[in-house]
Amino acid sequence: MKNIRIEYFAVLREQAGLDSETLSTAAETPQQLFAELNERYAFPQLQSVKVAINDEFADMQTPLHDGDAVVFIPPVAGG
Amino acid sequence: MKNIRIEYFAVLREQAGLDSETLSTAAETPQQLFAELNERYAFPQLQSVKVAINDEFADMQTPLHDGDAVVFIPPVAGG
Amino acid sequence: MLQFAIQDADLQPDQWRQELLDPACGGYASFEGWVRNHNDGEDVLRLEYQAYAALALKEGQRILAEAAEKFPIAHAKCVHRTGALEIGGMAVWVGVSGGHRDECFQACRYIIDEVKHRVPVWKKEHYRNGDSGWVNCEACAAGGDHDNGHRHD
Amino acid sequence: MLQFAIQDADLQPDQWRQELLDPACGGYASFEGWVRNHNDGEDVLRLEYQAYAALALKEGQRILAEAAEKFPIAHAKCVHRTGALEIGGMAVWVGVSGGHRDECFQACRYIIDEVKHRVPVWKKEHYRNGDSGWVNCEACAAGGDHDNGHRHD
Repeated sequence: MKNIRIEYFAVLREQAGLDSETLSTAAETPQQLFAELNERYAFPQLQSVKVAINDEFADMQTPLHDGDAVVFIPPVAGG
Repeated sequence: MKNIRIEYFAVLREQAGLDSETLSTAAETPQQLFAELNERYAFPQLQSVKVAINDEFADMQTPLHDGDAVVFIPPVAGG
Repeated sequence: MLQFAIQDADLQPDQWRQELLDPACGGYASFEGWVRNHNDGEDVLRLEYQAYAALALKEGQRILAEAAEKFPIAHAKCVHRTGALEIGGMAVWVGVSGGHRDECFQACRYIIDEVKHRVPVWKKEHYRNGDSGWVNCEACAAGGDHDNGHRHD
Repeated sequence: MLQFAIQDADLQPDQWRQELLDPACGGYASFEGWVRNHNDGEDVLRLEYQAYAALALKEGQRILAEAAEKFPIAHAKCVHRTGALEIGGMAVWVGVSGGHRDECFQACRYIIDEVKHRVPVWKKEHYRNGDSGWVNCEACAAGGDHDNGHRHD
């Protein structure tokens, strides 16, 4: 098990009902972690979701390490 | 003979040494009028010259009428 | 100067324009994104912008560096607003100065296009009919297809 | 609102921008032409703009009308300066507001391009070496070929 800090934004924040949390998880990748969170929070279906690990864009298959900070990024809509 | 008022701008004003003048001329068209003025003032050679009659763009072959106001337009360079 | 920023206070383009002045520059192009009173057939009352600031600043700065590499500009600055905005409010500002107008226009357009697609900022629209929705979020906004890249200015 | 103007006093973009505000508009693009300290390899000290005002106003207004016909913009304004300008001075300003950024950028670019080619305004450059010349005038400017459309911003 590893400790992962997760920060939520936009629709994910609204659905999770919190800004951030630290989770003890067996997930090996962001993909697995997102599936785990989705079971808990039942996020709305998104066209796409990207991920950032430690404030840099990363692949959904990147191995997660203990202490990583993860942010899932729904489709952006700035401007 | 017709009386034509001519206004000068930019390099033509500088070369003619005046802002405007009224000329009695036999010129039938702006083309002929420009040739007549060129003999008098020896304008520098221009890539092109356009003409306005009574504050609207016109053709160099447009017939001139008594009382017309004519402006010869060297290549523009705004902005 | 290449600078991307995010702020929760009103944008100040008149002030930032001064930072881009340069005696070697013959052109200055700018863009402002304003909150419209309608979108996708819905009357919009107000908007709310949220940013993942740490990553947004990095990505924004990368976009400005790309613009300066692609086009021979001198300076570029972009600032994105977060928080609540009323109709007519300014959500984003881009300013570019350079030797000639061509590179200024191209870089300015490049920056705003990339910022809209890549910088992690989200907006929630509040509609007259009481609904609200995060733009580009399929399941939460009324009216469906939010996949049209030209709809959100 | 579509308005072209010429004035002998400093341009006031901050003020004119306000005239283009519109709750139905999501975008605003603007361009400023600044006096550069060099052109064609020469050090420029100052510039002087002269306009054939009666025709310039008509032609400028026509250009704005064309822009509004070609692109679905809401408002556009363009003001050209005449008289003496120092380095860094603003010679021309264009502002466009519309529903989306695409039409704003395109109309803004169209307007400045057409204004530079069609509106009867001339500029005389005064160089550090003491020479001066009317830009685009073959025989009066030092250094010859002034037929390059991308040189004068």
